[in-house]
Amino acid sequence: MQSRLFWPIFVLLLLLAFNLINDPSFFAIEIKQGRLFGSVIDILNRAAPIALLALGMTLVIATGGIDLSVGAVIAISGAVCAYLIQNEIVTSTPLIILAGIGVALIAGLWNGILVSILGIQPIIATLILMVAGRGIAQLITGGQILTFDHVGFEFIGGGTLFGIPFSIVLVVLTYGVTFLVLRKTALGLFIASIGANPTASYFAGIREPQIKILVYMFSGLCAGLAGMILTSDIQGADANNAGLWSELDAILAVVVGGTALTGGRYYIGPTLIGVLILQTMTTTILTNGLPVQFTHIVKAAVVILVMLIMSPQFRGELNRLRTNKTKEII
Amino acid sequence: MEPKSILKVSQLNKSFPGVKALSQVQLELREGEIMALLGGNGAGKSTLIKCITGVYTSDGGSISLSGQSIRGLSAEEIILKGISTVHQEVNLIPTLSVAENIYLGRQPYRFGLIDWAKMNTNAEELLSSMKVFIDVTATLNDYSIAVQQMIAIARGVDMSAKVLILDEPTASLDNKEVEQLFTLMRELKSRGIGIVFVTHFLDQVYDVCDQITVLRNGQFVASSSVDELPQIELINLMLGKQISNKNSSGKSRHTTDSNSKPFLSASNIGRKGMINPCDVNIYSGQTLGLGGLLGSGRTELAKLLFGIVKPEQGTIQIEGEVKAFGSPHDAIQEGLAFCPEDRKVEGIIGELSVLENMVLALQAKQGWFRMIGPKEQKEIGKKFVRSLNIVTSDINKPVKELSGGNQQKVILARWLASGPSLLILDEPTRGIDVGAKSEILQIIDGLCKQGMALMVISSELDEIVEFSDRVSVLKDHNMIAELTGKDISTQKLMETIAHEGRD
Amino acid sequence: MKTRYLPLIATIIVFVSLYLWGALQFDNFFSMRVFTNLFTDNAFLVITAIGMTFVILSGGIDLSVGSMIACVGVSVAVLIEHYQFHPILAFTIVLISAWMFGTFMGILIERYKLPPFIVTLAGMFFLRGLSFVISIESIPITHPFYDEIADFSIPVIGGGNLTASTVIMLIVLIIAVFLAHYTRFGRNVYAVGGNESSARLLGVPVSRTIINTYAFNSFLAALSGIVFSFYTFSGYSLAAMGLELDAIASVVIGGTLLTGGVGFVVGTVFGVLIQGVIQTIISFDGTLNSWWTKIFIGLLLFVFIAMQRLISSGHILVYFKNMKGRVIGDTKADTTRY
Amino acid sequence: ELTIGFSQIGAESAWRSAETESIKSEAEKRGYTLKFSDAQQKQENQIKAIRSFIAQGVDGIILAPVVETGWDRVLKEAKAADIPVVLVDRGIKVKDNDLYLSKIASDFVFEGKLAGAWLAQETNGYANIVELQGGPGAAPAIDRKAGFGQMVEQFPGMEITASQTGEWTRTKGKEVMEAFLKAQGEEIDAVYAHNDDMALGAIQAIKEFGLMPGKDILVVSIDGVKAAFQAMVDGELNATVDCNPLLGPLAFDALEMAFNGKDVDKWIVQKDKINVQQDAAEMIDSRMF
Ligand SMILES: Nc1ncnc2c1ncn2[C@@H]1O[C@H](COP(=O)(O)OP(=O)(O)OP(=O)(O)O)[C@@H](O)[C@H]1O
Ligand SMILES: Nc1ncnc2c1ncn2[C@@H]1O[C@H](COP(=O)(O)OP(=O)(O)OP(=O)(O)O)[C@@H](O)[C@H]1O
Ligand SMILES: [Mg+2]
Ligand SMILES: [Mg+2]
Repeated sequence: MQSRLFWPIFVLLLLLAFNLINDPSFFAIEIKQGRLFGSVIDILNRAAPIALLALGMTLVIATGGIDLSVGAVIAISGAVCAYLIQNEIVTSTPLIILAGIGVALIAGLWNGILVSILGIQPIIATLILMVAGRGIAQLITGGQILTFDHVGFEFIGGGTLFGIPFSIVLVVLTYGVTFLVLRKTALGLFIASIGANPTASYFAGIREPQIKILVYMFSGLCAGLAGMILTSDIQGADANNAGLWSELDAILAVVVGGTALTGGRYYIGPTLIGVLILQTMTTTILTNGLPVQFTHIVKAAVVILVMLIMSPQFRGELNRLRTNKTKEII
Repeated sequence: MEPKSILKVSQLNKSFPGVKALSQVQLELREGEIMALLGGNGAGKSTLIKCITGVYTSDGGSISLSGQSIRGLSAEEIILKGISTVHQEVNLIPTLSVAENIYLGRQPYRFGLIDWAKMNTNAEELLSSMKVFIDVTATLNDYSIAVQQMIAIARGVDMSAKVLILDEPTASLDNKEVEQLFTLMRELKSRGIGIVFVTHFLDQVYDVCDQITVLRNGQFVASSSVDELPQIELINLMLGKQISNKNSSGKSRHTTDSNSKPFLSASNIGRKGMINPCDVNIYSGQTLGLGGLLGSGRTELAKLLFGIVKPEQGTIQIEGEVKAFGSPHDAIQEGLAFCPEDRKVEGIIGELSVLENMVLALQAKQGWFRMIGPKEQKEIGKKFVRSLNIVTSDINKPVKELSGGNQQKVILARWLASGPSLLILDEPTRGIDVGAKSEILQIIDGLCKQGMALMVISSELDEIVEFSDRVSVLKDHNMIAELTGKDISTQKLMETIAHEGRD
Repeated sequence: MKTRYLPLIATIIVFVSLYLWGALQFDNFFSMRVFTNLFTDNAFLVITAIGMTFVILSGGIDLSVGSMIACVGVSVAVLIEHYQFHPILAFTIVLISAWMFGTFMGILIERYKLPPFIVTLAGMFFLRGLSFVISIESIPITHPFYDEIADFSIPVIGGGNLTASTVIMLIVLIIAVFLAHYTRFGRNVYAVGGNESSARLLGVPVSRTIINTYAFNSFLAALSGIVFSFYTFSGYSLAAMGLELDAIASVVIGGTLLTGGVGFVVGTVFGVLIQGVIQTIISFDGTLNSWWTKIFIGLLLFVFIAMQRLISSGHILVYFKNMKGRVIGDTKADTTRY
Repeated sequence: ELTIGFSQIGAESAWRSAETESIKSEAEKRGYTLKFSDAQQKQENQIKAIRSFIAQGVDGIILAPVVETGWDRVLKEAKAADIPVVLVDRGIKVKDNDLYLSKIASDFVFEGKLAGAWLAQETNGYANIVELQGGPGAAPAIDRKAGFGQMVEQFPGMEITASQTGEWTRTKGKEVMEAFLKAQGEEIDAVYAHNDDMALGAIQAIKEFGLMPGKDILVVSIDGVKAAFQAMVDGELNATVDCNPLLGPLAFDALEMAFNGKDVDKWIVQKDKINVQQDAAEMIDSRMF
């Protein structure tokens, strides 16, 4: 466990250190208008949607699957909430949230059925919703950006609790509850088991379809929450762009956190670190005024460097080089 | 003239994190010699072999082939040097055809392209010379683990140039196949090829081997010629202790009186292509043995009973009630347990820890919500590590890091822990050493006495005879006979298999 | 007939029935012109999807192909238009560079055990970024060589014609089929994808195979980029966005398992054609608005994949399905596990 | 009855949805059958769509090209089939300009210049400006940047202190603006966004930072969608340059002229102007999109 977290945290600290050198006030946090305020809070706040996606994605990947539809689910849940608010169909905040969560769960259920009952390969099964989902969201919004004013709903993305942005609180809560459930029930064991060896798990009496459906629904739920944060944050549902390509970021974070795409063992804490690494990188690129053309290249280089640092093989080779050098000197 | 030494290992060390798997191990193999490499489960046999064949890099020592050092070469290079290996777990490519598996990396070419026709006929010839008659163009996955074992051996034998290493090749083979293999080994020996042979069947050692090297706890214990080492002494060397030899001296067989109700009763159960309709009755406190040759349909029958495959016809009753199992989960709920023969694919969950593997079935039975507490888990772990004598440095390490025999014990523990009313064992002692074997048999016998029903499939006829109160004999996917009482003997079993059911 | 051909046959059946359905629905659909257009329009996708097939067969994945196409397009355009290179020379340069790039990704994956998904995702960012750096604006290619290529066509009875792109695609296809099924390299790719650690024990040169597979795929992606530039006569840094997903989808629809080791190159071609026909049907219909287009594509994709599953497994519900394949007598189960 | 094929880029923004709607309703009004094809942002899909329009034998084609280059070949095929092609909202680069009938589009460079000129006037030529660019590589982004840049260059007191892509969206616009504010804080005098959506996102970021958009930091953007007018009414956005998507009538006028054998201008320029806060309240109700 220790060594699992060591390298991701090391890399994160490295990135933060770089920022600190660049901008000594990087870690400064002040209270403005009853709200914590500072670069670090910004990073956490911006990372919230991807953190949620990555949590669901971690479990899906642990079962040996993948969920490409999360970006589309973000769009759908956001569109549904915005639609309900704008047309004043539902005005109570809890009901709006329930509606958003409801459609996200249905989306997850659909994915789960395709994967575990129809036996379609996850990448294709979820690709279907990835393509069609955005269409469904646009159908709801009519191709417009649905904007709204609703104090209750805006709290999700814009509100604060004890000065902390609510989206951060939501992430902490979701991670906490998930962690507890995985710890205190056998779900965590079953998920890893299915991913590591589906045949043997089946033989051991684990009901693979149920677990898989559950996991895809959870991933849907996470995406739904992320969708509501994003929608509430800009007070508008942008069916076409909300969460576009965010599935790739989520998967990237999961893998940077050390969970293998082949399934089996998974790591929730490191996934969160992975998300923070990516968001810190994005924010760093933005604040340092890198020309647009180079952002992609820098991102690629950083990702590869991060992964190399974490690769035992690479470190082994470096060590060998170093010891050889010292030998030569002596 | 003393035959030339070809493979020489000395002072070899190998450590894994937390385990010293080999320390100062030595071995010397001469031309035309069959060397038995023996030791208890976890002694380091497979590790030694993997060091020799370049799968692992050893930490120190030397390995030389015909006087040339080969330590540090890659697996690929070692193969080119003329050492071919059949590893303990079948290491073939499940998705390729049988023929391809045999000729992978050395396919015959014609006009610059692979000559499939030639490859297939070659493979067919090679296998039929070993009396295995199968469709070589079918995917390897389609065959049972025993057939896969034979295919792996065929490849190994066909490739051996100087040295052939066989790591427990006979674990799931029956007498006929084993004989076949020995014939081949003797032939290779006469061509001057050196063979390293790992097995837990000591009789086999005395059948074919010339020399014996014994390992214990990763250390070299002794090397001697077969003639100079009687079996009792050998066991002592392997286990480092005396084992009490209370063999099948007197298992009293239960006879079923006609009005007692079976725990499980399947009538007319069958599925096309797997097993033809037949009846099975299993009584609490008793053991049903399934006899038959490889491919006779024993595993298939067990899978039907356990809900892995849905029967096309017939019904299953548990204590008089008709049940239809949609999946193993349903069967487990009714108190069934099934320890499969294919350890790697159907048994262990390699990445999970030893403990997690052990509690898995019990946990699945209880459902995901009611988690077995950490304390209870630990107790289960402790209990079975002790009673099954599982060699592991840490109960929380991934089970794939255990030796083959110990993995087998973990799976056995998994099913014993689930507290079954009916335990189905398919090749239960596969790869388990002599010391542990008798202990395991005792534990199971004890459970039977407490009222557990048992069904045993084994390619060792002795084992079936020793265990069973009744034996059903299968042949070509048909149930052809049932033996009871005094009829249960190795002799009678072999006769039945050989003669009956030829219609 | 072997179980392993079932997904392939299912794919072909789905394609044919889809095409016939289109022909019944729309006038002019069942014409040689529409049929050959299918090839002209999708040649570049077929080429890169063939490369992707090898990568997926080896148990990996490559997300960088779309960016590779864009990057090759821009590079070729700059080399030809700004530096006055002859196209052939420009092609040679980019193909060799692409091969080296693929080798580099392969080394990261094989030698340092980095996950293919991440390495190639970084490759995707890198190549897209490189395209922006080379030229953010789209560059038209005006070299006469391109006109010659455009004018090349083999007429086919019924009003269709085979363009240069189609011919290149067919050549690549034939080579790939031979490579996959009749060379050791191809069989090693299947072996590595089937079970990497076993392949190592069997003496398969695993490292070399994996690295070469990525190199080969990048090479084909670059070739696909060249063919794409024949198609658009230009280089554009935003071209082929998201194409990697189309390519992966084609491979999988064509019956290849993402877990590696199982599948056919020919299946991939049909996977591409199925997606092509879906598009053709939608544009012939011409009444769907933007969002219904997406929903409809998703629905069709679902229907065809479900159909393919149905045909290739023999029954719909895997839940009630039994176990991994055992071939005995004439009953055959699915070879995939669940 | 005549059939017209319309190849649209996609539906990535409200602006484009309005354009699609305009062309669809105009077709209906004038009694044409419209074959609509959404290219999902891909040029290859547009080429395929045009090919299939030709195969179906349409009478005219309206094309909103995703990129300027690469149309020669497919337009030659259209020409060979005698089908007139009208371009809407962007131009293309082809060797032979006869391949298309006419282009109905705004001048993106000019739009950028308008925004720049307004800002120069408003700040008397002294301002630290941050720029939110459109998607990298997109023609409007390149031109709007260029036009704005040309203006700014003429004023030594004006400087673009940071320029990043906001990928046309509110979410990204807000995130990038947040980062700019963190780095430069109150030194920022003005924001120039390549479209309204990003400007609206930036406005939120400025508010959350504790400054007043429209006063402490001037905000100018392009497109002139209704939401932008609302923001101007609220005093948070200072100006937005018109970029009218309602091109349907002009496009069909051009096609009909061609059907009747009349000459058509090669570039029918949309007259763009800049809208400022003072006029917003009275204009907002007349905005269609
Ligand atoms: N990959 C590994 N990682 C860590 N430990 C290992 C690994 N492989 C083997 N070991 C350990 O090395 C020791 C020797 O194992 P090995 O497989 O060589 O035993 P073996 O003699 O072949 O036993 P068996 O008869 O059960 O097959 C065991 O304690 C085992 O746990
Ligand atoms: N020696 C053989 N020759 C031909 N086919 C065989 C042979 N052995 C097995 N098969 C095929 O493989 C299938 C699976 O056999 P399997 O080994 O699972 O049956 P089994 O009776 O359980 O044997 P065991 O459990 O001893 O391995 C058989 O039905 C048969 O078609
Ligand atoms: Mg062993
Ligand atoms: Mg069996």
